[in-house]
Amino acid sequence: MKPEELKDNLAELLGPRLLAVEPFAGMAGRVRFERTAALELFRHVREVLGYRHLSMVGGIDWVDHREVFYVAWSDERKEYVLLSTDVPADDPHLESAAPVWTAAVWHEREAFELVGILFDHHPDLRRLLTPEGYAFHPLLRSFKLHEPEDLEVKTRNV
Amino acid sequence: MATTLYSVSDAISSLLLGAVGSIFPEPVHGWLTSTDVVTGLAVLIFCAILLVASMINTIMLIWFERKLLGRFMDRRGAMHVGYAGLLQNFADGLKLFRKNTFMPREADRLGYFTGPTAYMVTSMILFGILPVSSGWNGGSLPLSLLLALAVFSFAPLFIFVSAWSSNNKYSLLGGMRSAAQMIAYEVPILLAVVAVVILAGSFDLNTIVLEQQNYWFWGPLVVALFVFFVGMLAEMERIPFDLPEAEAELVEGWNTEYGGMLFAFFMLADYVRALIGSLLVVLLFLGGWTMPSYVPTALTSFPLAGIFWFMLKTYAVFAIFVWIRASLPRVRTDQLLRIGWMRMIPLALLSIVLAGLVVLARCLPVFGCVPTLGG
Amino acid sequence: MAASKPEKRPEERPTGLVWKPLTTAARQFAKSFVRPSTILYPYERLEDPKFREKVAVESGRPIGVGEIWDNYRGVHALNIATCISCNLCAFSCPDLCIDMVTVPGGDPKHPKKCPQIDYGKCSYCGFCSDACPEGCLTMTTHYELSTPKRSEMVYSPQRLFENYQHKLPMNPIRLARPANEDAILLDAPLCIGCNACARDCPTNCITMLDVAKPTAKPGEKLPRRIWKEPVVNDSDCVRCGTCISVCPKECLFWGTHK
Amino acid sequence: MWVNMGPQHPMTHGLWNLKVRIDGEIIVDADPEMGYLHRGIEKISEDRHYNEVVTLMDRTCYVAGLSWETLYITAAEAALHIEVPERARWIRMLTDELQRIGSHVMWYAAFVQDIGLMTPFLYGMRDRDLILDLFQSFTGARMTYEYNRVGGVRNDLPNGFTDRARKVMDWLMPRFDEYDALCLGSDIFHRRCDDLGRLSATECIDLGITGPMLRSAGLARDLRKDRPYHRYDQVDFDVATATAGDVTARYLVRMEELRQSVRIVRQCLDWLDKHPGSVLAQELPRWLGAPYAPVGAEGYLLKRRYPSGTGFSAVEEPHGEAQAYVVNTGGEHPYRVKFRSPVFANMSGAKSYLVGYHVADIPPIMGSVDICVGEVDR
Repeated sequence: MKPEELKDNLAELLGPRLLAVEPFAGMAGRVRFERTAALELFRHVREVLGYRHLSMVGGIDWVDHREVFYVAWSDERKEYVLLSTDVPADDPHLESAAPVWTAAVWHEREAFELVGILFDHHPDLRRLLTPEGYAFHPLLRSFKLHEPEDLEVKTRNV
Repeated sequence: MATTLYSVSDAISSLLLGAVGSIFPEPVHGWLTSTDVVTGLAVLIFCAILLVASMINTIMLIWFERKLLGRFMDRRGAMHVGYAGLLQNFADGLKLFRKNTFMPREADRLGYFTGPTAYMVTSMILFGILPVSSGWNGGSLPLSLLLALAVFSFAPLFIFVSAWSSNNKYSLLGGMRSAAQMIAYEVPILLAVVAVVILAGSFDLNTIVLEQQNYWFWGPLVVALFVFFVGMLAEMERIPFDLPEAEAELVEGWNTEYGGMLFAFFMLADYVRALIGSLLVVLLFLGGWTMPSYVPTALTSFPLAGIFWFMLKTYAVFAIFVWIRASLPRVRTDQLLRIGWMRMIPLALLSIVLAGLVVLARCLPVFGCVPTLGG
Repeated sequence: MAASKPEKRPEERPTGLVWKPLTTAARQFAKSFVRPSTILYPYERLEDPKFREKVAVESGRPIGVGEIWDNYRGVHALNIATCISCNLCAFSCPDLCIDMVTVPGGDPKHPKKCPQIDYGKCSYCGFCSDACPEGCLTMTTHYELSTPKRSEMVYSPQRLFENYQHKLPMNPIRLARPANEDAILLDAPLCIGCNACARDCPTNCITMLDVAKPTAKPGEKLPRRIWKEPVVNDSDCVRCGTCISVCPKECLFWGTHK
Repeated sequence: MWVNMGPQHPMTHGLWNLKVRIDGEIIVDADPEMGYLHRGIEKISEDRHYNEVVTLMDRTCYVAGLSWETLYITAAEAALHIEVPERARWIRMLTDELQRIGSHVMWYAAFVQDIGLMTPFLYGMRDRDLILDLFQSFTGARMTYEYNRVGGVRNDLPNGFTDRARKVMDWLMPRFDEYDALCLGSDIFHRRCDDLGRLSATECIDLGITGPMLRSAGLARDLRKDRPYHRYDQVDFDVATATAGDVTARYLVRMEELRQSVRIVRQCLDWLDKHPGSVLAQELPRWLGAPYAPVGAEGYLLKRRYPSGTGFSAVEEPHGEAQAYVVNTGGEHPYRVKFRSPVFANMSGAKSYLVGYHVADIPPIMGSVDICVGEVDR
């Protein structure tokens, strides 16, 4: 499926909530949408477009906002599609995809604990990899692995 | 019947006491050389010889299994301690001996320590019953086979006691499986033994072996041998029937919580039972220490030839156990029990019928003998 | 799901027999008496090509055919004499296990520094020996490093030099380096001619050349600076970037000559 | 009764905890607990050069290091807009397939041990050693290869490698028959593994299960065919499938894949013999070729900016379908690296293929999933 086709298809459904459909190497396209359209879009992508296999859910911390992306695969079209949306950093809520794709449960748990995205209506939003009660979301940029001075010293140590 | 092993220890005892007594004045000398004291010491020496011999045999059996298993797996087995790792198991035993004996905090003290000890003891008792060669046995009883099997089947009780008292879920599961499995396979084993008893006409192991002078029982009783063999695999808890200690799902089964010398008890007792299982197979089906008449006399008449051939057969039978262990996966509990109740028991009953037919056939005029039951 | 009814398998299944595994294991049993695949490690070593051939012939396994061991990435060897203290190994180390420590032989103002490797952290990735422009830090095939003390895992330059002197077999694999390498370029208007780059350059490939001092127009104030500029000799430059990191004005940078 | 199987348990093959609720010997609930091996590889990657992340990839999945290296490196190359020489692509395909053989043989070894077979375990380890020997001869290490670089691979194959690899392949093929004789030839194996852990293709897709587990349910989905990467469109091979979706079917699929991998490896070796050439791209940014320039904070010493981009790659790893997502914002370090581990998804469905079976079935079922905790936890 070409990005344009995808755009036409989704524009009917989402209207202005579809922000853009960009070409993406090795995929049908990268769909950027408003987070309010999440569940509607997921349902459409899975049931109408046939992307039944959810492969990956990830979050990126862009400091001022956070991006959540979903990768899904269609067996009929034999291609991936990338769905991505932005959530503000101070209100990182997004509708969970778990009711649509069962596979999303663990992926979203991971995105929650590492990037701090709060998935609404998720059946089991617990921490997965880090210990229970761990206070940090390690993949946020504010979580530093080591002090920047370390690098400074190393560079000047000639 | 005065056994040879006992007369040997009696001789050692009287020699020893005579030598020690001669340095003492009369009343002490007389007491030392009296029959009671000599007999008492003879019994102790007898036990010591039996213990040492059976322990050495057991440990050599472990070495034997390790080496054989190694070759099956395209490796060498233990290599470092002693020549070709002969002393490796002694070193392992020493290491376990030096370890601290501990107990889980919530475990039941009585059961936790009694279980392995009793398991070990009941296994070792059997060495006093089984004959090794003509006259070389501890107690020669008219019902020694029955006694041996009775003592042999104590094990599930003690396993269950130690499993339950160590207060661990894996141990408990393993113990329950073990008890179920051993009880299930007790029945076909006994039924298979009945076939042997019918053919030999006696419960005395010596007599059973002597009956096999002409033909070994595995020929007419091949079905019984199969049942007995499979039953022994289960009793000995060896692959493919080693569910109680199936390490993949139950860690170590009923001995998960044991360490140090208590674990060594379990380990040793397991191999004692393996040795006894092999001994029983040889005694009941493979003619014990007797050899067929076509074997040259030179090979069967040297000193201790009986023991030599007997042990050779035992190790050969054990090698088959090892072979099976090396090539088969383990079955599941329910499948194991189903095999036990639904396949082995009918086969054992069949073997009884076959044994009866053989006894009847023996009285045909061609063989010129009369049917006997209980010689 | 467990609840679904088991269907009939298309694959055929052996009936009640365990004969095949038994014979397979027995065949292996017989074979293993010729040559089991275990190597009695401290006594027999696969590094020895003759032994490898022997094992291969006896067991029939294609083990160690060819120079397998010669490419192993083991402990490093350092030739202190040719080390130019360029620091590239330390920069390229992903595990930060290389420290540059002073070794005797430099002048007091610019002490000679050579890598000291902490094998407790090292992951033997070989980035450092790839990075070494002089080829003085290499990886040998020696791999037996166990020691009872953690502190002994830190190898000083002298100890690495011993590896070099013992002529442990070297790992011959080299990175296929890209042909075009960027050069150090100068953002000339920012330079103040302070000589820091030329002073610290490990290969002395930077020379400070005079630049003409412009004549000040009336009213204009000339910048306060030394009227010299660094010129990099690209054929001698090892691209260690020392000059970039010492430049107080950040006027040196990577680029390509146009 | 809840039983904790793990984190130290012979069934787990790594560090994780399977909490199962059992009723007698029947499983009524299951809840895998992860994270015991979480090393934050995605976070550490953000502080490393693109090439240095490769050292982490070997440790991500310790049985299929090279597959993960190629996975990451293809995504990184897409993010950095770098073209790879043809020969490097073929070498990557070769290493991927060798790694698949190594990983599947390792799986076989671990799996048969779960059902109580000790002998084939050692056969598997023995044969895997030959693959490791091959890896060592051109990467220089036995498990942590650090072989891929952005723009190609570190070095070319050494002289005589192709002949050596062919010899190993010739030796391995009869070994696979031996494996089958020890498992499929035994009735007990079928008693243990038939109709165990059944999953239909629909369930697999819903749960996100990929790889041999999905193919064993009858769906011939293989990224090597469906979405050819490297040069898989130029080699002949068949996608292994089975229909039953149970443990035996997974076994059959993996065994068939082993044979197909040998087939691909032979084709790769033939191609590599005929086409010598460069294995590392020549047009590389300064900080991607070795040696590495000293760096400060993000891009601080770089006066020259490189085009930013986002790279995505998906490969058919031995365990299933792995994906990498690399965000490049123009600095020397990737801004964000995200991996999709196939085992992560395969394990998330543990409840659906465990409930209803016996406790004794847990090791074969979880064994047939082929768990590598390193890549689940990352």
